[in-house]
This record gives sequence, structure tokens and C-alpha cells, in this order.
Amino acid sequence: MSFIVEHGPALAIAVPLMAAFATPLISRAGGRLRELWAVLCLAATLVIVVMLSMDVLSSGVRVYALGASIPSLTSPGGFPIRIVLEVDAMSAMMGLISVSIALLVCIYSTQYMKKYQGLDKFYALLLMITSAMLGLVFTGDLFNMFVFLELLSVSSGALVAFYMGRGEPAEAAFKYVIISATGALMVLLAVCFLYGQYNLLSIGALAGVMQFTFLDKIALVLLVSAFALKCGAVPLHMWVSDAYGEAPVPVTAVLVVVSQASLYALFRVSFTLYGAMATISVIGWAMIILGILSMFIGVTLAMMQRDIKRLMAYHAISQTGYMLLGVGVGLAVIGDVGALSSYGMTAIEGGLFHVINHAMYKGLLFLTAGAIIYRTGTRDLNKLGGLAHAMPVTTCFFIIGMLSIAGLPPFNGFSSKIMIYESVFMFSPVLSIIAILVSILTLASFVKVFQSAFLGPKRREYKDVKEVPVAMLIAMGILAFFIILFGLLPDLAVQWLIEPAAKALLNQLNYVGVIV
Amino acid sequence: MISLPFLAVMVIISIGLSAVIFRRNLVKIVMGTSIIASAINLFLVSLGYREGGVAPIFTGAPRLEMVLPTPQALTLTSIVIDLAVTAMMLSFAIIIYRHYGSLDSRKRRLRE
Amino acid sequence: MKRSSESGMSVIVRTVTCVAAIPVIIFGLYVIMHGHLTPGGGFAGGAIIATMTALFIVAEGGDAADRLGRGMLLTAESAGLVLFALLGFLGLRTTFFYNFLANTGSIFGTQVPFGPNPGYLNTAGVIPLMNLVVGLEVFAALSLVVIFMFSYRKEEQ
Amino acid sequence: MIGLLKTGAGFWNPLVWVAAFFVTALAVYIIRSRGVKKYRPGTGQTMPFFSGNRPPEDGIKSGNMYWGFFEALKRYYKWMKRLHTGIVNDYVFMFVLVMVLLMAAVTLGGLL
Repeated sequence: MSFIVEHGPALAIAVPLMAAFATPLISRAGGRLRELWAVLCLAATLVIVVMLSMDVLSSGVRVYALGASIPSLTSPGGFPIRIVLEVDAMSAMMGLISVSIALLVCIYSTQYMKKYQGLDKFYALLLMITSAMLGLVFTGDLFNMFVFLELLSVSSGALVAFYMGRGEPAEAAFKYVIISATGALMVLLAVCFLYGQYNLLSIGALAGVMQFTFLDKIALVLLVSAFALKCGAVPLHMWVSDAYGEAPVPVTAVLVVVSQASLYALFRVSFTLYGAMATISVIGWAMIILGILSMFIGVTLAMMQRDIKRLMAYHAISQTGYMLLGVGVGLAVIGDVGALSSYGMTAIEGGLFHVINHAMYKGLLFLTAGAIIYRTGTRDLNKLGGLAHAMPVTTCFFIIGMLSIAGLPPFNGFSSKIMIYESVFMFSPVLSIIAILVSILTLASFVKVFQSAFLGPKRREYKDVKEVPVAMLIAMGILAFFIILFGLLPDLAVQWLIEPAAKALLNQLNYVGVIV
Repeated sequence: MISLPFLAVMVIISIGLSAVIFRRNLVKIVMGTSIIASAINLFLVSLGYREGGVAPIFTGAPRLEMVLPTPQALTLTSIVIDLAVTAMMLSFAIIIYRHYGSLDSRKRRLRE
Repeated sequence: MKRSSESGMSVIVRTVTCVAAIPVIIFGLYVIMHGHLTPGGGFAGGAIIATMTALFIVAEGGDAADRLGRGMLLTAESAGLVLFALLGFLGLRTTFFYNFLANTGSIFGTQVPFGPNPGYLNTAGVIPLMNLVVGLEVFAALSLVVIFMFSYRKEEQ
Repeated sequence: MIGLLKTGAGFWNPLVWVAAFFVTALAVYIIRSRGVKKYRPGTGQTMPFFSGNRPPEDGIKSGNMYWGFFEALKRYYKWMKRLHTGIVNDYVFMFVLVMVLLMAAVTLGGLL
């Protein structure tokens, strides 16, 4: 027990990585065994991450130095040279959400991907994405962050192009990888700038000695824009609709969490690394502007889409805007203690709560879209109709996801949105009004999807359509259950997960103190 | 701080970025990202260089001044990653060429 | 032109390729095995050996890509990666990736004597082992990349 | 109290909301059950209301929806379509543009 917690950070990354490497060998023994292997390994990872998170939430930051003679020896001889993994409440929250979505998606794809070739690579890459996400959120080292970012874009880029029979997936993947590679190289350039000045790579140690020179500011700009690119904020969002639209449905649901992991990196850099900078509120304002643009442009473009997955991809952009807005408001007032305690903290909590909620309802919506595609074989909303007759359970799940993304009570989307609305209103009423307007437009565009896909008389061409298989229903059902649970008991989620995470973001000294 | 290697690195990065932005051929775009990666590798190596330093593998070194080992490890890692990414982008370019018969980035298919 | 892409290059080129194969592979193995003493290591050595695959395909023509054993290479790739991760797990008694073989006196476990030396191969613990498995993995993976890219080219004609 | 979420300015309790929802639903049900009993399925009473006309044969397509909204925002959507070219070069160009703007903002923010 204590062994797993002690080695938790390393095990959480290593177990899915090892499983990914072994998947091609195991799939020689048969398809069923391979799927069982992938699901079991992800479940084991989830157990490790849950145990680790419980420990982190109760007893504070946990560090792990790879290859050291004792795990907590991060600075041999007083110099932080080792590769360090550092897990605080914020990382633990992101780790939990990444692994849970990956596990559910894996269960879902045991049915959904059955008819395709090359599944050993699919599962290997899925496990590798999980490992890279956990690495990105658990790492305490800037260069490692770059490595995991590249690992993430390589493995997810390969999965975006999984359908090789057509040209569009390859094109989307090409754009995705070019964009990710350019962004990641800018991260590396920023790491070079920081290393050249301080001879340090560890985030905690760097934050302790940062002087905020001009070069540091260039590094900050490079980091912030690269991570904003990876999380898909307008005007850097164009790859999102291509990649989300053309990837296989399970991969799309994972890609949502992948963007959230980049969002984590953005928050980690701007709060922990640069939190003490005098002009950090400029970055907060930049986040607010990016957030408002993402919200509005994302939702208006979503309304005109005809392809169900591209529509949902634009909604993902729009919802990312809420998180950027919430956390950006917190960052903009970080120097002002009174404002921070009266509404800044709530804004950050709302933004982080929205990260969890978004991963859940967006995952559910993409999985229901997958159920529609699985049975009808089309993504075009103009060709769909009357599916509620044949797929009642999927329809229910879709309604839950739809009401949640539109921010209707009592679902979880509303809980986080009301925290954002009320705290942002105290900061600037106009921003809050835009956020509410975007929510209305979100509902409008999902009503359109609901009407054209599910309502109406039964269509002749879909008379053989049945409910989807059990494995897919289980994955969707678990997500729907947690949406309702988080919707009905938001205070417990905020108290146990979100508030520690927000405090971990704000309390920079805690993160720094463990390293030096 | 500003010296010749750093200026050279900035110039090469600009060349790479302009190739990615202004070239229409997909292979040339891939070359652009490779050029950026090489420039950053050059930057890393020149960061770790110390005038007159020795290789950091001696136990009884003749002088104490050593070239920093960490940037070299970082450079190796980044070369490996760059190799994987480049191979992947080129594979995608091959698939795109097979399906569309053209490598022009402006002959676009996905939009809006 | 057609001849060079379909059935390979001239006899001279093919013979020279076969002759060159032996020193190239030996040099690659040397770089892998001396990774902990000299510049190089698993990645560089594996890439050198994989160059031979590319050279072979170029010399013998596109058909040669199909004659190489893909299944074996795939197994070698996965096996290399699994062994690498396993070496990390074996150090778990202290920490992940802990060098549990160094200075123990067993295989690769001799202590390095102080001062300038010609390079003792039997040192550095798990690092040479990791170089070995990484070399295997990189050789297999890069060969596969080249082979798959060539087979695409062939289907298109 | 379980379910009470403090939002700084106010609070939100989903359990109370659910209770209120059921009470309202009950009231609606009671009022509805006291309504006119002349409802007959299969007659003109159950026809969908579609501006006084019969609805189209195969239902209303998603492309038909929100026509007025798009008509009102025609110029905005035209502009958006022009921006979303789907060319990878433009994606990277936007990235560089954002970097430059952010750099300007951070530099100016330092001066103010």
C-alpha cells in the first residue's frame, strides 16, 4: 500500500507506458486478450492515481526523483539536477480526470473499434497517450514537460490518422502534428532561455530564483502562446475542428482531455513559475481575451456546422473559453489580495471545476455521437433523423450531456458556470453577460442537433438501427452517472478536489519549498 | 549575452518559421520545422559550451572548466524526438499525396 | 529510370552494399556497446545499423522492402521497449530507473578506478543494458519506418 | 448543509432546486389534468404547427434551422469563413501573430 503511494508518480506513468509497449506482443495471442489487457492496465493506473491523489490531498505535495537512492532526494549536494516528478493537488486532479476518461474510452472502444484493422497499434497508442498525459501533469521539470508534450502530439497525431482509407484524416493529422511540433519547439526554445540564465530545469527551483528579466518575459510569451495553441484557444483553434472531426470517436474523447492537459501546463507555468512576476496580470488579461474570443467564435461557428463531430469540436473550443476566462480573472487579480479573496479565488475554482465537468460531458457527448455514427454510419446532420425511436438509452445520455453543456440546472455544467458567472460579474459585468449569452447559444445549437438527429418520424433508411452494444452503454452510463452526481453534490467536489487544486495553484511557495 | 551563435540561432529559426508559413509544398513545410528544431539544438549546445572547457567525462580532469553535460543530453533527446516527428509528418505527406495526387497545402479539403 | 526503382541498381552497387554491410553493422554494434564510455549509445548505434536497411532497399529496389521480415522487426521493436521499461521497473526497490547493478561487482558492476583510463567496458550498471535494448528498438523501428515508406511508394504505382 | 455551493456572491443548492422542480412538476400535472378533454390523436389536433402549412415530407433538416440568425449575422459569418481557410500555413501564421501580440502586450505592460 505505502509502496504504491511512495512510488506512485513514477508507477502512474510507467504502468501504462509498459502496457503500451507490451500490447503488440500480447495481441499476437488474440484480440480479446489485448482488449482485456488494455482495460486492466488502465484500471490499475486509475487505482494508482486514486491512491496517490488521496495521499496528496491529505498530506501535501509528493515528489519523486527518478533514479535517486531515496525517492525524495531531489537535490543531491544542494543542486536540483535530477529528473523530478512532483504531484500536488492540481496535478492529482488532472491525473484523475485523464485516467478515468482514458479508461472509459478504452471500454467503449472494445466495441466501437472492433471492425477495424491494426487494433494493436490503436490500443498501444491509447495507452501511450494516457502515459504522456500523466507525465505532462505529474512532471516537475520543464524539459520533461516538452518531452511529454511531444510524446502526446506524436501518439495522438498517429491516432487522428487512424482511418487511412481516406485522405482527410491524414490531412487533419498532418496539420495537427505540424502545429504541435511548432508549438512544442517554441516551448523548447523557452526552456533554452530559462536554462541559459539560471542553469536550472526544475519548475520549483526555477520559480525560486526567477529574476523576470526581458529574456524571461520572452520565455513566458513563448510558453503561454504554445500552450494556448495546444489547448485550442481562438485564434489558434483551427486545428481543433480538423483533428477532432476526423479522428475516430474514442480518440476524439481522449483528445479533449489532451487539450485539458495542455491547459494544465498553461496554468502551471503562469501561476507557479511566473506567479510572483509584477506584470503577470497582463497574462491574465490575455487569457481573458483569448477566453472571450474562444467562447463567442467557437459557439457561433458551431451553430452553422452540419457535421456532428465538427460541431462538437467547436463547442469544445467554446467551453475551453470558460476555463480560460475563469482562471484568467483569477490571474488578473492575483496581486490584489482583497479582490482575490472576494471573487478571484471563486473564479479560479470555477475554471478548474469546469475542466473536470467539461471532460465529463464533452466525453459523453462525443461518445453518443460515436453511438450515432456506429449505427447509422453518417456524420451529416442533414441525413439523420428519428433515432430516438430506436436508441432510447443513447437519447437519454445525449439529453443529459446536452443540458449539462448548456449549463442548465441541476447538472454539473451549471455548477461550474454559476461560479464563473458570479465571480466574473464582480470583476466585470460585461464579460459575465457574454458568458451567459454563449451558454444560450450553446443550448440553441444542441437543440438543433437533438432535433435533427433524434426527433421526427422514424426514417426508412434507419429501420434496422438498434441500441448500441452494452460495452458502449456502460462507458456512457458511467459518465452520465458522474455528471448527475457532480451536479447534485457540487459542494463536495469543490471541497475535496477543486479547492485544494486552486490553493495549490495559488500557493507557489508550497511547490517551490519541496524542491529546494 | 548576445553573441554570434545566438544571433545565428535566431536567424535560422526565422528561416524555418518563414518556410513553414510561406512555402506551399508539404515537404518543404516539414523541412521548415526540421530547420527550427536544428536551430534550437544549436542553441542548446552553444548554451552549454564553455570557452576552453574539457569534455565532462573525466574523473581526474586536467582543468576544472568543463562543458556542461546537461544541454548535450537535452540536445540528444530533442534530436530523437525530432526524428520521430519528422518521420511521422513525412508519412502523412506520403498518404496525402497518394489520396489527392498533390502536395500543395493550398489545395485544401477541410475548412470552416 | 524504371529499372532502378523496380529491380534495384547495378551489380556493382549491390555487391558493394553487401560488402559494406559487415563493417557498418559491426560499427553500429561498437557504438551501442560503448555507449557508456564514448559518444553515441543505443540511439546512434541503432540508427547506424538501420542505415543498412535503407541502403539495402535502395540498392535492391522497391521489391526488397517486402522480402524483409516485418513480423520479426515488429517483435524486436516491442521487445526492446518492454525490456527497457522492465529495466526501469527492476530498480523499483529503491526508485524507478535506479541503477541497481552499478558497483555491485556482478555483470557491468565493476567500480571505475579514479583518474584517466582507457575505458573499462564492464562498468556503469544498467546503462549498457539499456543501450543494448534501445539499440535493438531503434534499429527495428527505423527499419520499419523505411520499409513502410517504401511499400507505400510501391502501391501507388 | 449538503449540496450548498457558495459562489462568493450567492449560493447554489441543487437538491433544493430538484425538490422545487418536483413540486412545480406536480402543480403542472394537476393543472394539466383539469384541462379540456377533447384531445383526439390522429386528427388535425396532433399536426405539428408549421406556419399554417403542412411540414415537409422528410422532416425539417438541420440546415433549415436558425435561418434568421444566420441571415442577420451574414457579414460576420462571411468574414469567419474567409478566416478559416484550412491551410496549414495560415494556422502557423496565426500562432506567430499571437506570439508577437502577446510579446507587445507583455513589454508594454512592463513599461506601464
